[in-house]
Amino acid sequence: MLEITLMIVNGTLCVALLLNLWRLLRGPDLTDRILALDTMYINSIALLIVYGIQLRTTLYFEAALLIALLGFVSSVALCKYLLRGDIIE
Amino acid sequence: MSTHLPILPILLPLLGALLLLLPPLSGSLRRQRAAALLFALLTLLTSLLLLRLQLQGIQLYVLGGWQPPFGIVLVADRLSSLLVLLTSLLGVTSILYACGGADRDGAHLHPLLLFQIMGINGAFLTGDLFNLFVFFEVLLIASYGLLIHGGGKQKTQASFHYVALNLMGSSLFLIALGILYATLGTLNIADMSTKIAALSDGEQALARAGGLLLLVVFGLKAAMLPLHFWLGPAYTAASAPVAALFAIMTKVGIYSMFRIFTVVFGESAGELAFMAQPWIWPLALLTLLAGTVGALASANLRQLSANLVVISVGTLLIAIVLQSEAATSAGLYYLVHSTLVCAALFLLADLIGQQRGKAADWFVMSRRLRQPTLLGILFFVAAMTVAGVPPFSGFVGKVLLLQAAAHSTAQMVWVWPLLLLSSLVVIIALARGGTTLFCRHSNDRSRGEAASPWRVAAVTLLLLAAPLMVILGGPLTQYTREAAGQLHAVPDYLPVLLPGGPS
Amino acid sequence: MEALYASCVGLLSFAGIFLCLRGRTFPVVLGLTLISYAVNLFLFSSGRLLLNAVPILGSGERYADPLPQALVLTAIVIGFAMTAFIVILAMRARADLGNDHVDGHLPPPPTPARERGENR
Amino acid sequence: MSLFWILLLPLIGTLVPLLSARFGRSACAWFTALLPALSLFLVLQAMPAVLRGETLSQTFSWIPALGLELSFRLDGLVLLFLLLILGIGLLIILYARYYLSPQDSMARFYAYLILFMASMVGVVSANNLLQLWIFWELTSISSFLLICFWHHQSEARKGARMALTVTGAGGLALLAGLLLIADIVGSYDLGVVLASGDTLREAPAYPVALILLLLGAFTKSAQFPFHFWLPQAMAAPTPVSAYLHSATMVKAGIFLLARFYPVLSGTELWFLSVGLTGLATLLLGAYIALFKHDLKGLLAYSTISHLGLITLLLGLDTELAAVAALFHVINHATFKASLFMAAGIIDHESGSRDMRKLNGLWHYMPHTATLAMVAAASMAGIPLLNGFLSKEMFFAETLHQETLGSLSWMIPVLATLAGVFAVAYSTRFIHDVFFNGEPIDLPKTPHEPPRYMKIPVEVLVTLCLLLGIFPGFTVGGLLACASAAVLGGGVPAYNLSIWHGFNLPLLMSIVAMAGGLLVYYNRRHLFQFQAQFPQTDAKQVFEQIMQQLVGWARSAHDRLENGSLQRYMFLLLLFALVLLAAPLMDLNATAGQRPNLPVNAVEITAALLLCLSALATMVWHRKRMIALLTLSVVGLIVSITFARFSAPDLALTQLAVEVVTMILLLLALFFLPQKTPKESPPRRVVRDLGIAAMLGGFIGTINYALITRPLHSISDFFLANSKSGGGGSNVVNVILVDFRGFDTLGEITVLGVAALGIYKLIVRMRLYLPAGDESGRAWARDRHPMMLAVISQSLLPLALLVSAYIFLRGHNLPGGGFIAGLVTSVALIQQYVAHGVDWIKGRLNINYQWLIASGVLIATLTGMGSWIFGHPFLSSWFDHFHLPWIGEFELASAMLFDLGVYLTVVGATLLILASLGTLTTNHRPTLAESE
Amino acid sequence: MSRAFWLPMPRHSALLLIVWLLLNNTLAPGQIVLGALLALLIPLLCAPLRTRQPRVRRPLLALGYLLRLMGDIVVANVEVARLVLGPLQRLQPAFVALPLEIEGELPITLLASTISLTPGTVSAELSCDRKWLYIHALHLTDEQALIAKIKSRYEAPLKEIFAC
Amino acid sequence: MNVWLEVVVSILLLIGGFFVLVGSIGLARLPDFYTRLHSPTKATTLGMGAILIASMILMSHEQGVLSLHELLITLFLLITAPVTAHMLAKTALHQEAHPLERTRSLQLLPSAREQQPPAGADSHD
Ligand code: NA
Ligand code: NA
Repeated sequence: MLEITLMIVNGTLCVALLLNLWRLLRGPDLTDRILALDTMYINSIALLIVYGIQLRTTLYFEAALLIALLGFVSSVALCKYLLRGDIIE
Repeated sequence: MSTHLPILPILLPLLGALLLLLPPLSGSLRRQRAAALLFALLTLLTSLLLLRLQLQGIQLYVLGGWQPPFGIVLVADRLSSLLVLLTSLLGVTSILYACGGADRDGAHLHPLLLFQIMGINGAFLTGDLFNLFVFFEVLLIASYGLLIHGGGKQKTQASFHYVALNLMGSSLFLIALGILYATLGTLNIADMSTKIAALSDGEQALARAGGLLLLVVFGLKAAMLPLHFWLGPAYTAASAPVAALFAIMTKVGIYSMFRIFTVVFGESAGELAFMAQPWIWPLALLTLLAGTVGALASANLRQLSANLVVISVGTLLIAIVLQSEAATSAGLYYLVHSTLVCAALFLLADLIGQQRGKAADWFVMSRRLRQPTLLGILFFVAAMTVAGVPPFSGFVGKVLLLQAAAHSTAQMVWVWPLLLLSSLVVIIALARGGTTLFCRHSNDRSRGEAASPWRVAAVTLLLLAAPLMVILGGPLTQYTREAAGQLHAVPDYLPVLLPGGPS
Repeated sequence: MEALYASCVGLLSFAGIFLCLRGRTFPVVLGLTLISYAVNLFLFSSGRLLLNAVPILGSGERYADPLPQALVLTAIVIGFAMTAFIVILAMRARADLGNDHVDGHLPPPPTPARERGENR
Repeated sequence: MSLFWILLLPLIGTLVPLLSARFGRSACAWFTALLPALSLFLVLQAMPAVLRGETLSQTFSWIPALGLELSFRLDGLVLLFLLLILGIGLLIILYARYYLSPQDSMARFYAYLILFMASMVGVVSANNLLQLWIFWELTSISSFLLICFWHHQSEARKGARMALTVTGAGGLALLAGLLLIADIVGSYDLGVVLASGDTLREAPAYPVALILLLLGAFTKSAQFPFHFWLPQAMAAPTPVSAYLHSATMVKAGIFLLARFYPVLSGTELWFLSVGLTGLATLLLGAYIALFKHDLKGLLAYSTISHLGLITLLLGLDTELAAVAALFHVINHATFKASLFMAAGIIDHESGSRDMRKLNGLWHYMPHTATLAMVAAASMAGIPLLNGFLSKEMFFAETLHQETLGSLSWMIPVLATLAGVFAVAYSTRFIHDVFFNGEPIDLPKTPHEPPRYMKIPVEVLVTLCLLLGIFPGFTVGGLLACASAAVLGGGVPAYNLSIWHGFNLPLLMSIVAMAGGLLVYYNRRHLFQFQAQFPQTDAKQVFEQIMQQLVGWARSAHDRLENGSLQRYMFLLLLFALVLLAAPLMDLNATAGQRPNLPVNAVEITAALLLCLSALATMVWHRKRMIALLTLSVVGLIVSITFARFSAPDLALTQLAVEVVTMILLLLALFFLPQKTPKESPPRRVVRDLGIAAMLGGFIGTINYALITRPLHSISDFFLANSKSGGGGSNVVNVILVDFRGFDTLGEITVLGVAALGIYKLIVRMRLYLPAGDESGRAWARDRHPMMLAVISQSLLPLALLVSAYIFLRGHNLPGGGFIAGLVTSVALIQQYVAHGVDWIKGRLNINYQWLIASGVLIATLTGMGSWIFGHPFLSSWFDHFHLPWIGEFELASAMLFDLGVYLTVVGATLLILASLGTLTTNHRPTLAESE
Repeated sequence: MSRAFWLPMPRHSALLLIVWLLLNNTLAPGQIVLGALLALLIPLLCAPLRTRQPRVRRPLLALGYLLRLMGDIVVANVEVARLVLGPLQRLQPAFVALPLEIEGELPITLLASTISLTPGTVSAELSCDRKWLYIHALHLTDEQALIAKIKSRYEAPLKEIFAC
Repeated sequence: MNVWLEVVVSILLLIGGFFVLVGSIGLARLPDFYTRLHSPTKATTLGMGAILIASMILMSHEQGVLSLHELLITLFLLITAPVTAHMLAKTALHQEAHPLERTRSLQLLPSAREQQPPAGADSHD
């Protein structure tokens, strides 16, 4: 059962990622695209966790954790760039 | 300490550079100079000791105690120790020259020079292909930092081209590494040479692709046509001590070609034996030609020197394609000679340029030099040496190469005319340039400053090699012959290089 | 899977190389970054592709080739350093040369022959 | 006494004038003369043995690999030339003492002169082909220096360059010729070569070797068509002309011909090339000499003509002709050197060398005039003077050859014609200068020179007379043994006497004399005739050709290297493409035997994301922000790919690097122009797409071919030894810090140096700060949004904890110093983003440069620590410890190494950031200001 | 040295220790020691970058607040899912200006975060004087009801927790 | 494996997958930026939460020790998601992203962009 569930979840995640990409490519505003990228980061965390469940391993946990941390930093930096140009002033 | 001798030419400059970046040395230029010189001299000393040590036999330094082919090894044989010595010597002179004032033009000159020496020595000593990549990157990143030293539009622009092309080169290097590892399953150069003949047909084609990509990479480093474009602007723009040290950088590419295309893809490589040489052959001649045309076209001494570097590269490539032990030996002698004299020329260009005021080292009318006799003698010796005019070292290398090329008429009919013609053009270009630099005076009565003794010492040190290499030509050619012998007879040395046997 | 992987590597190289041939610094930097992705994937795969074989002892029955992974890690770090340098160099070029063209000077604007004729 | 001293003394003597200049000019001259005189003494000492027919030689090994030995040879031919070189050299030293003006640096002049003398001694005495060539080149160089002695004169520089170019080219040809000869003979030893005449002449390469050698000889001896440099060399001080351009250097070519006469002559090619060149030169020189108004110009062309005469003699290829050639070498040296010196005296004392101004000098300097007239008479071939004797022999020999078949009569006729011109220009030299009315507009009133300046001329003119009147007594022996050396043994019977009875040669001489006087008498018509031809200045032509050559080189160079990175990059890629194409065509089966992995939806999705984003980056590279975002997607997918294929460490690293890179790019974008114009023409785009597609295709193909084949690698070793030898179960990390720790040391060095370089780049950067974003909108004024600041603050400890976690577990599980360092850096960067550089700088006063240096230092010292235990660099150490209550834990040197990595990464990243932060000024509109 | 120097953020330290143990999934004594060490060390390193924030006065209430928030998040998700998947024509987005009573950076941030995490609202902007929070609502029917709900459900407890 | 455990994990995973998908659907489907901002910010928190709890449960079972470290990711997401949303909204305001026409109280936008109190709201306090 779990295997089927995992397949389904993987499927939804894939669709979600493709939708994110669609938004990222489509825009129309840069904020839309950043939002799409941010969502993509979060969805890939899900992807990694599900992969970990699939393989019954915690080896991908750090990667997921790091995406959470880094995705935030990168989204914020992008916003700051659009707001102020210089992100570390 | 002698057991660790092979690694010292890498570690000493590294330690020196690091200490220079830390207090108490980082605070004062005077202390930086003293420390940089000290470490450079120590490196030179250890290089000398290493050279002496390996006369007893190839020295293998097994890093971390992990036996080859699994761990990284440093291999100090005739060839690598000679080049390490050359680098260290060049390092000393560069730093000596930099102490004459160039180190005031920007931050971190001395540490960067030391890092560069470390990278070059590492590239010469390592016996591992990926480690070679790493040291390539060390010497490249140091060279990027050095190239921009002093600032200015010209440097920035030259740097961008240089960096961009080299980044592409590094990418190709990694692809080549990927291919070779994926086919041979090892990174140790000696181990690779044992594997290459046993490949299946398909793998052989792939390994050939990997090897040829390496040719692109090394060709880029060596400034082989059509990959030489970065050289002129970079060497012309670089600050003098930097350009002097850069004189050895192209030689790293040449050295790597010697190592890879006569060891890995050498005689024992079966189908792939000497597979790169047919490609190098026309390019060597074209490189020589391009350098020669460039030399004639040069409008200042730095450009001329840069083109002389290209010519030396073309000549060395010819030594590679001739494939014989005699040619390799000739090439090695020529390599040492050309490196030293080109370095000296870059330094001289700076010295001359500073005394000529606005005209700098451009071949135009200018005010009188402050020290025409001193610089004139230095220039004259350098010019004769680089043009291959006896009695200085240039002619020995050239004649050796001509002799080596005489073994096959097909090679001779190309090599001889081109090499001789190129010599003639160099003589013409140097005569034109030299007479203009030293003899065409404007009415400007102002005088520049006298050259600092540091700088004169550096140039003199380099140029001393010109007569010395001829006087000691006997033992020196004997040495290069032995080095070539080691290079061409790798199977004989495998028990030393892979004590545990191939993987 | 292997075909898909190799196609991706090829496509990344394609896009990267195309961008490296552009005339402004930023696309070149983008291109070099794309190429370094391609190269890292390429080098990584020289140990072949294995699922569920993390080279951590005790984590499974079989292990992927750890050596290419270590090499790629080194390559990533070095690539990062190099990219950082060229990015700042691009800024410096902009500062020193006044534009972002890779050649340091703007190419002459295209002047159709017809226009020149009119000017005369 | 070693024969070497003959060569060594003048070589050392080069330094004498430089050292003795401070003792005054006369002393300098005397000191300078000392060593050459000593050398001459040695020669004279060895002379009896040589005259007895011995060949003395002495050899030292030098560079065996090259075939170069230091080998000295003294036979008849060498003796003859040594006497000329050293003897006339000494006279020139004396002469130059008075010739040079006080402004001229005497030390420099003498140094060059002695250097030249030594080189000439080296050339003639060499017993090794390479040694000969070495000194040959040295003569070119020292003559360049001498011609260029008055280097402030453009004439001198140009003349010197021209001489150097021509003789340099000849020297290289000679080298090739000598190498070929040595290759044929198998030895560089002259003795061996001279004994292998038949081998040489029969070798297929003989014509090439001969021509190359002749090129060397002809350029040096100013033979047609290489004669043009010699008149230009007259820009040199007259002692130089007298020494180099009459007596010695130009004779080096003749020497070469004579030296190799035994092995190269005796073929039709020899006669045709040497003889006809000599004949042409003889005629041309003699004819032009007549029209030169410059005294030295006349002498220069006369020299060319006489050199042609000697060459012709050698080319005639008869034994007697060779003897005559050697005799004329001596004679020409004596009369021409004295004539040059006389011309120098005239120039020196009257200020002009123009024969149109110089008239009637007999009244002003009768002594000099007498000497010059005797020498000129010798040049013309007047009986009782040495010139007559050799010319007579020459005429005789022209009659004795039949190589040209039915045209053979032409040679004596043309020789006589040349004789006519020789008499004419000699007459002009005498009449036009010393008589012919009064001087016109001379800068100075002419008078006799200082006493000692005339001595050399007197000596030489006396010699002319002695040789002319008592030839057998004076030079008979020398000539005989020199001829023996040239002819290789047997010397033909000849008679060195003034009177041979009435014969055809005497008739030719009489014709020449009468004809010469006639021509001179009617010179006005001849001058008028000659005036119709445009005057070509060889120097100008040469310079023009050079300029053209340089211009051509420049345009070729510029066309190739146009300074366009796009082109360089294209060529680089094209080169890679071409090189890859060949092996790929050999690759018959792309796919290998390894079973492929199945594909599932996730992988297809990832591939789709990757490809679409990469393409979007490519297509939208001019929309910079979008390209950056799509690039981030690519990076994200790449790291997920690493994770999927069992490389969590790589995934972590890629992720962290990805974000830092993105931030860096954002920082750069702020300063880069906001609009990227569309400027690639469609054709360029198509071309680039083409090469990119092909190369991408190649790379993909290779990748596919590789990963579908099985692999046997060294990695089993790492898996087997990671735990037991490296103390960690994360094999990738153990490789990084232990098995291949040296790579990592290099890697962090790269990172550190990159940061230093970037710091260097930034320190001097002056950038324009855009006032608004791409659409021209002014920047927002909220510098540090409050929410962001607050959350970032609370995230920092968490992030640091995570980084500590990643650091500490790296040896056994995914993680390690590098990733931990990047996480720390990102956490700190986040603080920069939230609070700004100034705020951080005020609170976190860390010297990042020190951090980098200490990081790398820690790693290095960890590696060196193993030395203490006698292990090689970077040998790892680890152990498990057990503490009560806490339990078992592991300590490893790898941790310390990794700490170095960690510090370097943090230091490097933050150094870059912090220096970038200094770029912006604080004077941008902010919220606080507007309130 | 004062306690404030050695232990600048005691609560943070405690939290960090917990997080450390969470990260390592363990209660092994060695890890506790190590965690404690890090929990002491990291705040020390971070101290210079810290700005003073109001203390949590009523931790229990905070815990309750957190649980309520969790519940609200679940509800918010369902709500949003319904809106997202439903017909979009009926969607009525709105901007709302929320007058703030609480003060202090941390409380305001927490309130804004709460608003963003809960049903159909996102905190978009804060006025300079920190008196107004601009909120975007995905589907708004009654503005005053929303304001009142936020004030009573979140702002008031926060005010109490931080006693400001 | 325990069937109940499997069921629980499966349900949690399905819930997670559903909400993640909804978040992305919203991102793709909703009409303007401000509305799009809502869906991922919220949906992903619950979606991720569910998936992480599923992982926690499963891993605890697999390894025989309580595996709680997934909580950390949730914690990170909960802390950061509102800030990201806030920054994005701020940026959109600054960039004058076009809101849906029918959005209420559009007159607030200028003052929000300038971070000023709403016009005519001085009477507040
Ligand atoms: Na006259
Ligand atoms: Na990257």
